[in-house]
Amino acid sequence: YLEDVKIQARGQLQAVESRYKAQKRITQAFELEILDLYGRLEKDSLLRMRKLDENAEAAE
Amino acid sequence: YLEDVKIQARGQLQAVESRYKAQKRITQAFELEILDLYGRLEKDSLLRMRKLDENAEAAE
Amino acid sequence: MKKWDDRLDIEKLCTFSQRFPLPSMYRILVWKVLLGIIPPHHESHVLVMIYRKEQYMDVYHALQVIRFISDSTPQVEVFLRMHQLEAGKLPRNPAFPLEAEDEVFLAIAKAMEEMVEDPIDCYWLVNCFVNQLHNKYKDSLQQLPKVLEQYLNLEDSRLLMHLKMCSTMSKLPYNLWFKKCFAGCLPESSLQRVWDKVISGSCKILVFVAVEILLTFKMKIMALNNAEKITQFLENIPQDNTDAIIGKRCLLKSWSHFQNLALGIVLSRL
Repeated sequence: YLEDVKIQARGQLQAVESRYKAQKRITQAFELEILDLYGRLEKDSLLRMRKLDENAEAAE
Repeated sequence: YLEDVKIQARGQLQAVESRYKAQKRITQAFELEILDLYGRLEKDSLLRMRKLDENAEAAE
Repeated sequence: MKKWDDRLDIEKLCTFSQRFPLPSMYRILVWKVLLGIIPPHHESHVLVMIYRKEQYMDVYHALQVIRFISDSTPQVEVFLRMHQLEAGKLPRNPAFPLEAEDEVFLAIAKAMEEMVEDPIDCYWLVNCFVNQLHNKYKDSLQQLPKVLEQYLNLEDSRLLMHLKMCSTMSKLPYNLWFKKCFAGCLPESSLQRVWDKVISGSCKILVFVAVEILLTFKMKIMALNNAEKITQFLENIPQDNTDAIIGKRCLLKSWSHFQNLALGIVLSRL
């Protein structure tokens, strides 16, 4: 009977554990997406700054 | 004794559950961040298009 | 053969903490058990702390990814953001102004940071302590100003009269005393002894300490006749005196006396 309780407890623990791992994989995928978006935003703002520089030069 | 084993199992289960819940909150926060970043990227590209239009008009 | 009898008796721990200051070498362990950070079984402590550490790292890393914190963010602010994220209350932008409850969190975190060296232990203690104040004590904390008035009336009605005459009773530093549990107001050793009681199940100790402060500085308070001045003085009481307030005399003898009085007040309301 005691063995039963222990097996049941282990089963519950493993179930939550695997839910955690699944959730963590989602988080990791989202993290890559965020890094990518930040990269694109930064590239955009670099481009814009370069444009501004060029315009300024052209105006001179 | 059996009660003891159950209490101990519950203690462990609570910790794993809380770790899972935190991971879920992280996913939510990442989702919002991704939406926000897409919004910023779109605003940026709109701005750039408007700039191009203005330049084109000025050139005419 | 595994040992199954190595379980801490929560009830006994609470009774002990209500009556005596915890020995400092056991304090963090006992707080962690009482706040539910680790279970009462010694055997599970290592495993459960591994989970707690992983959760800490997960949340910490997530905040770095969304650029809410950086390497230069002060630890207490990191804790606040972690707490907000876990509660689903992270603001849209780190530049948003802080709410009143965030200030309470920061004050408690600052005080805890000085008592607890390990950042993971510290975060969990602050987080669970604040959650306990929000969940378990929410209603009682709102009652405390009223209980304070009743208790002060029993202890020193002249002082109460004076405070009422200057309309100070509604302006006492209740936020500092009751919401922040004296964080930033009492020196560390006193604060630990007060928090022993709060963590082990009694927020009435906060009224008791507040009244002791009022009684200790009675002469000074009687000499002031305007609410702002009194409040300002009470928010910045000289710290060298306060260790004595929370000293043995008060917490051992008068505290049980107070518990009886408080019980009387509660019973008389029924």
